[in-house]
Amino acid sequence: MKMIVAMIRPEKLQNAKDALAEAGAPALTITHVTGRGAQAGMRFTTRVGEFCVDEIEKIKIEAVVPDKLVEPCIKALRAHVTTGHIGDGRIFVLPVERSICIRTGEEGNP
Amino acid sequence: MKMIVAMIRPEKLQNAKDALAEAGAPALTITHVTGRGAQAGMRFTTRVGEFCVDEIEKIKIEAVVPDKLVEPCIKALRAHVTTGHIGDGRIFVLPVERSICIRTGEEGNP
Amino acid sequence: MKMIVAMIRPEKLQNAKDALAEAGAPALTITHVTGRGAQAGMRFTTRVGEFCVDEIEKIKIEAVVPDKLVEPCIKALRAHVTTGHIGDGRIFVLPVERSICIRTGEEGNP
Amino acid sequence: MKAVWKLTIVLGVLLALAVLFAPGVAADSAGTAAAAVTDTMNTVDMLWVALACCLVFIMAPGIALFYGGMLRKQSMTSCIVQCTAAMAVVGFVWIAVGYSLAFSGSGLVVGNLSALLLNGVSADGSTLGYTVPDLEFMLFQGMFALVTACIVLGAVAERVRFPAIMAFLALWSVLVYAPMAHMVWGGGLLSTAGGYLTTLDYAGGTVVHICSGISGVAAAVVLGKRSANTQKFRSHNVPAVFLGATMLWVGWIGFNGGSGLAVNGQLISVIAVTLVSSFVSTIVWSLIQYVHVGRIGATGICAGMLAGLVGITPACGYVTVPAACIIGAVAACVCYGGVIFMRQKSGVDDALDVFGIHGLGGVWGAIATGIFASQYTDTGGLITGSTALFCGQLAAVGFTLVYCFVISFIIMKVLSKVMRVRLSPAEEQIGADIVEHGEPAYV
Amino acid sequence: MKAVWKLTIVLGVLLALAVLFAPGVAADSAGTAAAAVTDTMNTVDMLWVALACCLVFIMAPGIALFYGGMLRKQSMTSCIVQCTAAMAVVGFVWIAVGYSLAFSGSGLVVGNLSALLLNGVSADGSTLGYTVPDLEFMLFQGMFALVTACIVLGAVAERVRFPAIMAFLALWSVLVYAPMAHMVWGGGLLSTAGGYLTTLDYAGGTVVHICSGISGVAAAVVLGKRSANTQKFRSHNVPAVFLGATMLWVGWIGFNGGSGLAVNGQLISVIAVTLVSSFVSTIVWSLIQYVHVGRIGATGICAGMLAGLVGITPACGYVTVPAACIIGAVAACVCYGGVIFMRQKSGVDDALDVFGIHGLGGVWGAIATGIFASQYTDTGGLITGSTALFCGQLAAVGFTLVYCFVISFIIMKVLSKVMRVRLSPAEEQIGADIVEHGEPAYV
Amino acid sequence: MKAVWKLTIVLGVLLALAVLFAPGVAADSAGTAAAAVTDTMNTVDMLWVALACCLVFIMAPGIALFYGGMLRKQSMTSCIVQCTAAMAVVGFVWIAVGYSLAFSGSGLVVGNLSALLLNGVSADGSTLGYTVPDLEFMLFQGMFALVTACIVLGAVAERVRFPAIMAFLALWSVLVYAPMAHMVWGGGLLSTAGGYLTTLDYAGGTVVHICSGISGVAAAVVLGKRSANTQKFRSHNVPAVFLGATMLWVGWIGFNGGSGLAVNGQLISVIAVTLVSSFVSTIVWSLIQYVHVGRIGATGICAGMLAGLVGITPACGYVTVPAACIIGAVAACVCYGGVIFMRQKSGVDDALDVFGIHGLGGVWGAIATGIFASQYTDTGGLITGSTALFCGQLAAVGFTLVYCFVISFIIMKVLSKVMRVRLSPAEEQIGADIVEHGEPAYV
Ligand SMILES: Nc1ncnc2c1ncn2[C@@H]1O[C@H](COP(=O)(O)OP(=O)(O)O)[C@@H](O)[C@H]1O
Ligand SMILES: Nc1ncnc2c1ncn2[C@@H]1O[C@H](COP(=O)(O)OP(=O)(O)O)[C@@H](O)[C@H]1O
Ligand SMILES: Nc1ncnc2c1ncn2[C@@H]1O[C@H](COP(=O)(O)OP(=O)(O)O)[C@@H](O)[C@H]1O
Repeated sequence: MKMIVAMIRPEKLQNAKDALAEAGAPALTITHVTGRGAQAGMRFTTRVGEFCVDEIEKIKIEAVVPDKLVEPCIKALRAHVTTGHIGDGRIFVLPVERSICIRTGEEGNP
Repeated sequence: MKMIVAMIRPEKLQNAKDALAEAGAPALTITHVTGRGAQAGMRFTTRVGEFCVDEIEKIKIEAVVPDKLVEPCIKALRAHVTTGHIGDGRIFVLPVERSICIRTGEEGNP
Repeated sequence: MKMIVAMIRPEKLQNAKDALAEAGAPALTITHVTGRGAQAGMRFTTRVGEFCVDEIEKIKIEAVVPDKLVEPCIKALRAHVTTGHIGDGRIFVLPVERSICIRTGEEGNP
Repeated sequence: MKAVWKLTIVLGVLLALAVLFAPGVAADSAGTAAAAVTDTMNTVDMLWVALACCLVFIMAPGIALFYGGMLRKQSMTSCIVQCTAAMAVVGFVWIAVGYSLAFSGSGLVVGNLSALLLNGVSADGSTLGYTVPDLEFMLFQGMFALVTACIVLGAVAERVRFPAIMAFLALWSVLVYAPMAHMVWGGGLLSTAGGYLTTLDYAGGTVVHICSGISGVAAAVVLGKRSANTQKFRSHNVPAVFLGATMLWVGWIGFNGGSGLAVNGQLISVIAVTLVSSFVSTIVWSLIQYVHVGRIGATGICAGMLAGLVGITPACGYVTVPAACIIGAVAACVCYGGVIFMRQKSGVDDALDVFGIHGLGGVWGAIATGIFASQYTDTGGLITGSTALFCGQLAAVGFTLVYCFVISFIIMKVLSKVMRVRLSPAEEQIGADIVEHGEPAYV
Repeated sequence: MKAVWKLTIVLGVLLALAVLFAPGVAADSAGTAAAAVTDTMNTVDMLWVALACCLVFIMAPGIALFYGGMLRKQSMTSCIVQCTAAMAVVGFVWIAVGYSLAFSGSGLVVGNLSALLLNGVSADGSTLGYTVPDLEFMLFQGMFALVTACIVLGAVAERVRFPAIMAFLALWSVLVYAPMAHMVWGGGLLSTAGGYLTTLDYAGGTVVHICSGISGVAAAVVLGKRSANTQKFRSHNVPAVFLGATMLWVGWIGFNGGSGLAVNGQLISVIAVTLVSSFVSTIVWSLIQYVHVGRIGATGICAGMLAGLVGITPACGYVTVPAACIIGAVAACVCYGGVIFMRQKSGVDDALDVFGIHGLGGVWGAIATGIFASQYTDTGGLITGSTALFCGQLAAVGFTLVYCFVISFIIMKVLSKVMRVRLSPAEEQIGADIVEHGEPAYV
Repeated sequence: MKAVWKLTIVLGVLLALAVLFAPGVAADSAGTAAAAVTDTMNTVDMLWVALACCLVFIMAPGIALFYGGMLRKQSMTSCIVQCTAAMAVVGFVWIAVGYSLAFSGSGLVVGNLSALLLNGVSADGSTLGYTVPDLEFMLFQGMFALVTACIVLGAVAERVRFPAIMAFLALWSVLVYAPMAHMVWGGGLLSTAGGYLTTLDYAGGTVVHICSGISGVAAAVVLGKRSANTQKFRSHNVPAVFLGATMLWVGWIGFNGGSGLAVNGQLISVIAVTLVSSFVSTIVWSLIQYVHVGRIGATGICAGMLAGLVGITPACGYVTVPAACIIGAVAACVCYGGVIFMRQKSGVDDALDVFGIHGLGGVWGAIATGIFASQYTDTGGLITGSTALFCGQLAAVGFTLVYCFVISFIIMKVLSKVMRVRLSPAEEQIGADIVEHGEPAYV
């Protein structure tokens, strides 16, 4: 089981949700975050000089999926949330050891 | 050391906090999130047809605990936040490699 | 690759961002969270008795960095966000298996 | 294309309606180029009442913010839409029917239908003997109808369905509010002018506060409670609560002050006692809360302030400043106790303490009028040594409680037979904002 | 140290300015200890207009909250700063030049410059034949200029640069607004007094609503659309939208009511029809929305309420209550259709439906005046059997649409040559709050 | 059960109090059925002052939102509760004692206690020679007391304990505010009527602004600074800041305009110069900020607008429109510099720039009155060639600064001996909302 952690553009959230559902992983958790990428922010100029905006609003999606769905999910996500511009975000994959359904106590199935 | 990640109903937060404290793991971090489970949302009808609410407010609890506390914590959580209805949430367990206290630099103890 | 998860004081956010950038890891994600540490909250008294505030606002920083940067990042963080008082927060290190850039699809480089 | 068709249909219906209206459209005073007011009109009073309308008008959105802020954030849009729609619906019904029922003719319980759609209600003269024209009196009274309707919303919040509460309020404004207004202010059963009782209700202790409080309870009883989880949440937006409360506070100056329909010494006295009562009740509520729970919160202090305003409402025209201090202080005690009782003992889920504050505060206010009334009136209260008023007030309170509860209960009960009146537990959990209005209040 | 120097320089410039002003500084009525108003002044009317100024004044911040709440949260500060600065800039320009152009002299399109910086505008008497002094009339008209400018902001939101829109509004208030005010109310081309057309515009259907709507569209056309992503977001703060809308609602009572500059029966009638129209249009809009999308949202119901207010504005002084019902109902239909058309078909990114609501609502209102005008006027509409007014209204609408569009388009086009008028896509994505104002609206 | 007992006890105390009051309860004018105002009363003026009360009244919650929005979100509830409680406490103290001290009798520094609890303050006539009754004058003056108290809260925000600031304000309103009002407006030391100085203070430059600014500083000095971390945060809710600022803006029209207690040409002039000054100072502040930091933020532009309002306050009755431009422009410079100085150099943690804006703006306004006063007064400023007023103003400013600082300092110092007056660092970090009021402002 893996946790897919994707930081995406806020306006692509609906696309991402649909993409994951199609890929067979409807369950997910969404967090409003801010972040900066490797470019360390965007630069703008103003009358008194340059300034850098280093916190851009993003959406973090966490979806725990069985190992075999990791690749399809990443593919689906990439296909639906890419704009081709800097700031499209990143996907991380973390190992998950256990997954328990609170209501039933059933384990394993993410 | 493991990180217990639990997505629960907002109204059960206090119960969850008490449960974890009793189980010996008072330290935790709380995030307001939204999410959908395996049912891919709840359906309602309106005058012009059916619609689906696929982002329901949840609370995410992250608690890093020593290995031996994982099971008690899960038990305690389940015992205190279950309502028996769909939407009770899930618990994930992720491996944690290190834990450092910022103030003292002390390591190991989560 | 590791994910450094640091819970810090909100007012130290700028310091933390600068510290990580200097340490060579500018990319990060920021979440507003609340939490309590091992002391299980802070106690205050009021006319009718003692009460405990067990949700204190914190900032959670997640930064995925290559293995070799983990130590420098932790050092840099500790050096810049410590006040010496209780509540300075904790740093956790989680393993990350994959890291994908959404725009390019490029993998590996966090 | 489909939307366009629908619009056309609606448009058609409206034009048909237009034809129906046509006779009256140009009737009133066609061709009079100059606006002359008859001699008995007083432009200062007219101006004051017009502005009092504005002040009372902002109380309705004030209620939306005050109530909405105290709910879960999933119910904010719902509260806003309910209030806005209630303003429009009750406002329109008042103009179409309500005013006529309340202030035309001299029935015991209601008037007649001679002023339907403001037929014959003049902008230039008064048939009621005031120094402001009938049309303006109608507007001012209409504002009261709006506000009273909005108060009711608080008792049924977070579980009533939007169409149901709109239907309820439309019927309620005809069957409960208009009769109450007629009985108290239109020369009916509960007015001294009616000749049955000796009563005083300067600015609506019975008509507005007791009526809204008990009507809300009746509706809440029919609907049943919210789920325990929903009840558990705390105010999601304290600044909105506060802003709404201050809109009520300042609006109340027009509410109480405008009720005299004139600018004179009594108006000044009314404003003074209104403010004094709210100051005192704010302080007393704060002290009680401090003694009771150890701290003074924002929603608490706002409730304390409101308690004083509700308490002074029926009495404001007739009492002195020291009496207002007492009325405010007792109102704080009564309402504080009332809120706790309603929440812990009553078994009714009066979501936003409508009965605790408005109902009980109004009852106390009516009684207090019977005790302290002493100026600008011929019928003094107990302190002037006369008991007629005191007894009359008690009778009026009792009648109002029964009448409004019974009729409101019946209306809601009947509605619950013909339509689904409340949200299902699942809908309630997600919140009316999304389920009913499709628009969360915040991003 | 540097800052201190800069301040000193600015101070120096200001003192230089001071010297320039010096002659007028003490000129007006130096030494008159007592404030006497001439006989023709009416203190009741003076008081009403002063309070109407307050009511209209709060519409401007109302617009900021109403608009800001409907944008992304990254544009809230920007909306607030733009509105506040627009109030200051347009207010100052009005005092310095605009009033003189609009209400001095008798040109066809503009007046003259004899009242620059309020030179000779008296606080104690009227040269225009009103019962309120010229200075007060200037203030009331100035409030209209402020509000109209703020409405325009809605069309260009989230992409126009702050310096550009300020320059635009400063020029626009001189080249578009002041001429419009002159032509309609100052005895120019579009007024019955001018002798060319038979027209009626009680409270600014053409001057305020059509003008702001079409000027906004012109500016939006020059600027181009926001990025698709930005357009996709929904209202970030519904309570702010609602609060703003209710500030507009109550402010509109002063807006329409104050336009008569007097307290009389017509004022009461104006308030009544204004409220009736908004009640009806709220209900009709809600019904249409319910039929169309199955739910009634908060921004929708607020828009419906505004549609009725916009629609009744030019007619409010002259129509009966039943006619107001029809005007409100049709206004809801027109504006609902207009908003959908503008968003889906027009190809213009009118960010906050300024043309859909104010432009088209204003057009309908002007036409409706031509149909339903029947009281407090010599020139009735179609229903009184006369067609002169109806034709005059059509002509005035046509002229206003063309004049305001062309001049606004030219102003923005010229500005776009001399400065950068819109945000780059990257800036737009981050949002003007941070990029232009350095101050996010929320933590 | 326990709670019930406590309530009973409180109730008992209140009834005891009631007995104390009893003599006055029915005394005023028992039995007079009709409200007759004496001949010298003017209903137009009465209406205006009543409405001016409403306008000034909304400034107090305006301050709560304006201040609260600029703090951390952990201090919002605290700011709201402090303001509401301050309104109630200071309002009650004013009615009980303050008014009597300020406006009864003719002492140098304070009056006497003859009007305790409004004893003998009539709603129907004036003993002070105004055209509005004494009771109304009392109300209007009471609003000023409320607002001034609320302004003080800004200087000590985020660290003062709630009981401490309430005690401070209760004492301060008796020992500082009432004497100031007496000295300036009640015929005392600082008034021309007193015969010692030639001064003018139309709407409270010294009494309200300098007094609140310097009192705030005195309290802040005793309390000490907030922790560096707390100081670092930025405004958490810009829309609240803006809304509060606009409530102040429109309220100021009643604040300045109502001070004349009459509707006449001067009133119109007052409103005009008030708005002009705020427009100009908004523009000038924006320009300075743009030159200095490269951008114009929302809190900045609101501060600029306030600077102009503060600056014009004492002068508004006596200056021309061009003079108002200068006053506003200079006020922006002075306050901008003042805020920077207070933050960077003064060493005092004046949390919300109370001294920078109100203190220094008030000083400039008082001086400007001494320079530019030229109409509606017998004693002109420098530009009329006379120096008496200018010197008088300087003396009044100096005296006010010293008097208010010293007394406020002593009050806070004494309080700090008898109770804990500030939050501990840990409490400050968590925020007063939770620690003191147990109610976070948002979910
Ligand atoms: N190494 C990382 N660790 C944590 N978060 C990251 C990392 N890299 C990127 N992110 C998140 O992904 C978002 C988008 O990243 P990216 O597309 O690289 O941004 P940019 O185009 O600004 O470089 C960032 O705002 C941040 O929230
Ligand atoms: N596989 C998953 N990955 C991430 N989050 C999940 C996953 N499954 C559930 N969640 C989170 O847990 C919450 C509750 O899940 P669940 O009880 O399964 O909801 P539901 O009853 O709607 O299926 C979801 O809203 C989501 O935030
Ligand atoms: N074991 C843990 N698991 C998750 N979060 C933790 C843990 N320990 C600490 N935290 C987070 O770090 C924050 C600060 O922790 P710490 O400095 O220990 O707080 P305190 O001083 O209150 O004990 C907490 O508020 C919480 O959000």
